[in-house]
Amino acid sequence: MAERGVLGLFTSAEAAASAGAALREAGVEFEVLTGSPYPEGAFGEHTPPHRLYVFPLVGALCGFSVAILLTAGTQLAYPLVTGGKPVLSIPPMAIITYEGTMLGAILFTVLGVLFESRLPRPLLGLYDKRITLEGWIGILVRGEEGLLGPVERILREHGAVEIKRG
Amino acid sequence: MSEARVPSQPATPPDPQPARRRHKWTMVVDLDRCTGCQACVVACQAENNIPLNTEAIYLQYRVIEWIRIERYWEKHGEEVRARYIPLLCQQCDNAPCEPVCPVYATYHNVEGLNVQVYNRCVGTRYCANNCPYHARFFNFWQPVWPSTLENQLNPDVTVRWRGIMEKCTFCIQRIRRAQREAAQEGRSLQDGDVVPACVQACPTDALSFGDILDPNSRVSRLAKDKRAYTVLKELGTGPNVIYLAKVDPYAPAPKKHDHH
Amino acid sequence: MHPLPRSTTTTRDHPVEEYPTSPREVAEDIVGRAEAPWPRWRWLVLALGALFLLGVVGLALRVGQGGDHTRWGYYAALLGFLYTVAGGAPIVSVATRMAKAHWRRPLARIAEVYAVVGVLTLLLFIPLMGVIPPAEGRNTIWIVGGVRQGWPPGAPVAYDLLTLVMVALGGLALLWIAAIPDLAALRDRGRGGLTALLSLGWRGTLRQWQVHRAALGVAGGLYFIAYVGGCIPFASDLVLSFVPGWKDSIFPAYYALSGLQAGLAAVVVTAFFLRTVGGYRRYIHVDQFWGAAKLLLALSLLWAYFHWSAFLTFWYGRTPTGQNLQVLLYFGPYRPLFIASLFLNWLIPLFAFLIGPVRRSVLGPTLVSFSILVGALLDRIRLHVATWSVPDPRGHTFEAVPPPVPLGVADGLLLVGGIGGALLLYVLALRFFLPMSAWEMKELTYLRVVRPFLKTRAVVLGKPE
Amino acid sequence: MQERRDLSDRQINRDLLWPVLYTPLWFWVAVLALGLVVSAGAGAAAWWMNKGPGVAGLNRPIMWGHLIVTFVFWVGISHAGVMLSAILRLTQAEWRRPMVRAAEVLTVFSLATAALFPLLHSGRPWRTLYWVFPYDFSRGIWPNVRSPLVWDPSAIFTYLTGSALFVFVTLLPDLAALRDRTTGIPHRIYSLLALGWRGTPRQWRLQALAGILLSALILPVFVSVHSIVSWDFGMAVSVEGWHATVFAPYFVIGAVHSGVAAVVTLMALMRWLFRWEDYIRSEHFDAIGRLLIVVATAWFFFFALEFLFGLYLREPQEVALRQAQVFEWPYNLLMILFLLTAYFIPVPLWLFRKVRRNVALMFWTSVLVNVGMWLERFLIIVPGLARKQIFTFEWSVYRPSPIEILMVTASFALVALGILVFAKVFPLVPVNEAKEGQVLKAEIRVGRRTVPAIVREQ
Repeated sequence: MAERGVLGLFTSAEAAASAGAALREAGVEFEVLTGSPYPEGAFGEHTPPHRLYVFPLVGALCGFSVAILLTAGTQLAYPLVTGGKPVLSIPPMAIITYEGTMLGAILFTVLGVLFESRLPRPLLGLYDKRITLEGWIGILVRGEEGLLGPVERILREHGAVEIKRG
Repeated sequence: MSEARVPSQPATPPDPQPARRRHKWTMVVDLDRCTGCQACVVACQAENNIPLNTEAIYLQYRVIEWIRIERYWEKHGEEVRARYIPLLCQQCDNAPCEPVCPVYATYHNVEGLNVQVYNRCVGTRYCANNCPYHARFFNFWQPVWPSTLENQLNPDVTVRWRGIMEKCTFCIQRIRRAQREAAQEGRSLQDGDVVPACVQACPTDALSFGDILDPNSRVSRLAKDKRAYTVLKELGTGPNVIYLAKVDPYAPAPKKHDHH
Repeated sequence: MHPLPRSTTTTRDHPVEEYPTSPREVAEDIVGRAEAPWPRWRWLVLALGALFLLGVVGLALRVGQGGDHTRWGYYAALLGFLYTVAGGAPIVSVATRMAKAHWRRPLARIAEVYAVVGVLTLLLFIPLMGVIPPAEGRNTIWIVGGVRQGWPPGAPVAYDLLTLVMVALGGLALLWIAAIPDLAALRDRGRGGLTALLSLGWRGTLRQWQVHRAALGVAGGLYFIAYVGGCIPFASDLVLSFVPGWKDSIFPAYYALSGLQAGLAAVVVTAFFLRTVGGYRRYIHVDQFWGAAKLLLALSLLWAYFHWSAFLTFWYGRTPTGQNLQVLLYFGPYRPLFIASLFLNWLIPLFAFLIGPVRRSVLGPTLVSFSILVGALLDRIRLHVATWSVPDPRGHTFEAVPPPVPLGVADGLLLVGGIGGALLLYVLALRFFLPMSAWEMKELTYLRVVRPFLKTRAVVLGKPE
Repeated sequence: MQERRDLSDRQINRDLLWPVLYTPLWFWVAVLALGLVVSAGAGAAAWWMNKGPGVAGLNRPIMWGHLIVTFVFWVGISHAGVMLSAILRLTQAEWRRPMVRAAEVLTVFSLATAALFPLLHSGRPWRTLYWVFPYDFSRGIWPNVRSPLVWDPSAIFTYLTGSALFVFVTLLPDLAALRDRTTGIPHRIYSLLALGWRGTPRQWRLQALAGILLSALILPVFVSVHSIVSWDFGMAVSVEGWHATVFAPYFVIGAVHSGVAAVVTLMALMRWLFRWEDYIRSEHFDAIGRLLIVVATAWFFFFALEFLFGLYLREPQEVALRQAQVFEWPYNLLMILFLLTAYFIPVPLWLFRKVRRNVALMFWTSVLVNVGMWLERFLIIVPGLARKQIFTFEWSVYRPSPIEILMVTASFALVALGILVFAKVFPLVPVNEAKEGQVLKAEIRVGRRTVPAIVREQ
């Protein structure tokens, strides 16, 4: 097991929430594992800020420049006159550039989502299937042996049905 | 933006490549002389290796006639008159068929010709849809000739393959030959050096061909005729085939859609 | 159109202003202050009245100068501006009410009251009836109008008048139906006269509420159809058919859409003033501006999209008529107007609203809305003046681009006075109908609850079927 | 929303994952049948390539026929998909939950199918590579960006990539659920696909963000895609009835109309085949029915614009085209069928709450809509070409050949097969959405009545 930590499993959200609050008072950093999204801060946890909004902007810029180069370049590389239209026709370039921009934005957004949610993650680490299967809620604390003891006690006090050590 | 330079009188479109232009090939069709005899159609068929238009092909509406005689009826009071108009690729300056081709299989060359590149063509048939003159023809089937006719194929002209588009080229092979010969004799092209098959075959001399840039060529003179008009002018395609209206008490003034 | 969860914007801790929580607060706040909706509103009325008089002077001048339709372009532009903006605004309340969006509630009445301007547009059209050239030989949607002489009778102006009448009446009906419960509340506070009459002895029985809800839905739907459908003859007869050979099937849709955009913008600006000067801070929150901003962003994108569709088609087609059209509308004398409205109606809203904090603020959407309104006015001037300046609208092709028509004194006075008059009507109506839909706010007080959820607080929104 | 039931996570897993875990007999039967139809279509395509385009019913001037109609049709269907899910995600409509993924998957497969047709339809399909991709360095001749037929591939590629990635990202939590549920080799595969998802608040929050952000990014793409398809026709100045400025929005709204209807069809089938009555409830059909009324009417407005202004100049070719569409056999019959099926039968029915809440009726009306929308595309494309210009001598008629009909039929089978296989491998109803719906479900007491409500974050 890669990480040293303790995972407390709760059957009810209320219990997990109170446990989270208790840990917070104790000043212990913890992570919540759930099988479905809960409103932010439902367990008194705090989630670090993310930089997702940067990704689509960067992606859009990349896509835009690539598309401009491609459309302008291919028209000028072999200047064939068609239909009396200018060799460098702006409106068609605008259309393809638009698509390129959006493609870049989408690709980078997906990358950003994976990166910001720290995926892919080679090892699952401390985890329990019943989180997705039964809707149990896991509260995970990483740290040294000395810390984990009291944490485990807090978790049990607030009704953890099972404790996993790693 | 390039469109900002749109002239307010675009009936005569801007010449996209004036610097490199040496010729601007033009045909003049005098409808007053045309009898609808179809000699031009046959001559074109023979010259340009056009597949045989059998009865079956006709029934499939898949005839290939680079030049064809459009027949329509004009009704004037009681009497109804047959009218003919030979239609071929108008070699438009603003050809609608050119920009829609995704693979540059058709484009405008410096001599004002709308040329078709057979081995680029993938057969999207978009150009045919966008040709207002129905002047583009698609090889729905692999062209075949009876063995007796194989020797009559014109060696100067490509034999097309199924799945590609073709159309009148103003007999570009004859233009090139004339240019070669002129070059060999060390002179410049004169008016009348280039004679496309249809022009050559026309018994009533209704068709004439030449370089409109040469001010005293025959087509230049005819183009100044007051009967001169171009078909579907309102589309602004800028055709290089100029028609001279029929002289006829009933003939409508040369204006758009005189087909009624 | 519900606000997105907070986590989707970068403003993490935005001060939450609370809506009033009890129906009686609402009654006190809104119905209580009916007589003076906001401090010093009489002065506002007087100022607007003065502007309106200027407009009357302008009209007199315009009539005095005479001349054919080419002189009336700016007047037509004013008419088009008022018709689309004031006609589009009530749609805001219709659409959002149909979507059961809670954030609409404080804005609904603000939007609906704009319907009263319909009366002004109706009056403004009457002088034009003598100016608009007959349908003969022009392209019109009155299919036979161009072919057979003088048929259908009175085409086109009679039908445009009819359209305007329908829109005006439909709007007033919508406004009235929506306001009945509030009018009843005013009546109960002792306001007699027309208020008492229009409240139809409303008592608020369950049955009455059911009927009211259905009637509101029907009136909204009919008004929507009247406005959007009305844009077809309006745009065709007052813009398109003045340019021979201009065949532009998207134009009526564009006309209606840009009207919607400007209408929503007008609602936002009004809401801003009611919030700051009018003292409705507890009712008009960031929620409203946020929701409106998202709609405005979508509408601005559509605005550009419709423009582009038309532009590209003509650019690619390259017919002489199409190219002359583009010179007339985009690249010719009216180019500055086009560029301006391109920025004001598209680029500024787009890039401002791409930024989360701007979307989710009070000032941001207000400023953008203001730019949209200005842009809409310039756009209408460009369209109407340019098209009306074509001397002879008959024929099938558009050969020559006419010279631009300068803005005369009369035209300036007309624009100022017309808009001033519209605002005057609006302000007076606001006092009569209440600036806020009290009954909808009361409804909100029990459909929107803030509850603790585990360790956080959450809004619970009720969605009755 | 009265019929909402309380469901435990275990229950939800069991209900929504069973098609993945167990395979009913009918599945194999269906796959076999669809596979046969698809291979028949493939055979037809091969025949076309071998014998030449002559095997189609096309002629001069009707150079585009059934295959292009079907291309436009499937691109249209593909729009529902993501548009529906995007709009509903952006507006946080609670009733989106069961239908978003089905819609997105429908998008992916119909778009992929549509993309085949222009290539198969060309004269020399085996040479179309230098049309679609700018790769021809040797000759230095590139695709002609001035051609709408080059705008198409760029748009379709963007849209296909975008929506496929969209499906994958929103699939992650469900892949995790499958990973935990399965064993053996499937477990290995799902573990790989789930990328080690654990369900931390951060991951969930980014899920929500991804849903909204990607929707916001894909919506403009979706609008552009069908606009560009419409410009394949709108740019053709020579074809009366194609060269209309309204085409882009008209096609887009029509696409939404047909697409949303297709989603209804799909949802009804899912409800019946997978017995998901608890998840795809009549209230959902009610809501989407209301949406359909609005969309259909907006579409009809644009149709009216297109037709009305098609006759605006009253030029002979305009009149001839509209006469052909309305009065001449067989277009007159098709026109009547089209109007009835696309608007005048379904929309009045949807006005009734009872109809909207009746799954069977919604199913059949939505099928009708798509019959009508296919006819709409046909009536735009074919008569337009048959009456192209005023050269009456050249006007012709179009009869689809068996080959074309076979390929069109196969396209339907292909899309159905794709979705069926997807449903076998991944849950077609988002499991985590269903669970979240349970979490956020709330009620408000007003007097003696409880109003269904939902929790929103402050």
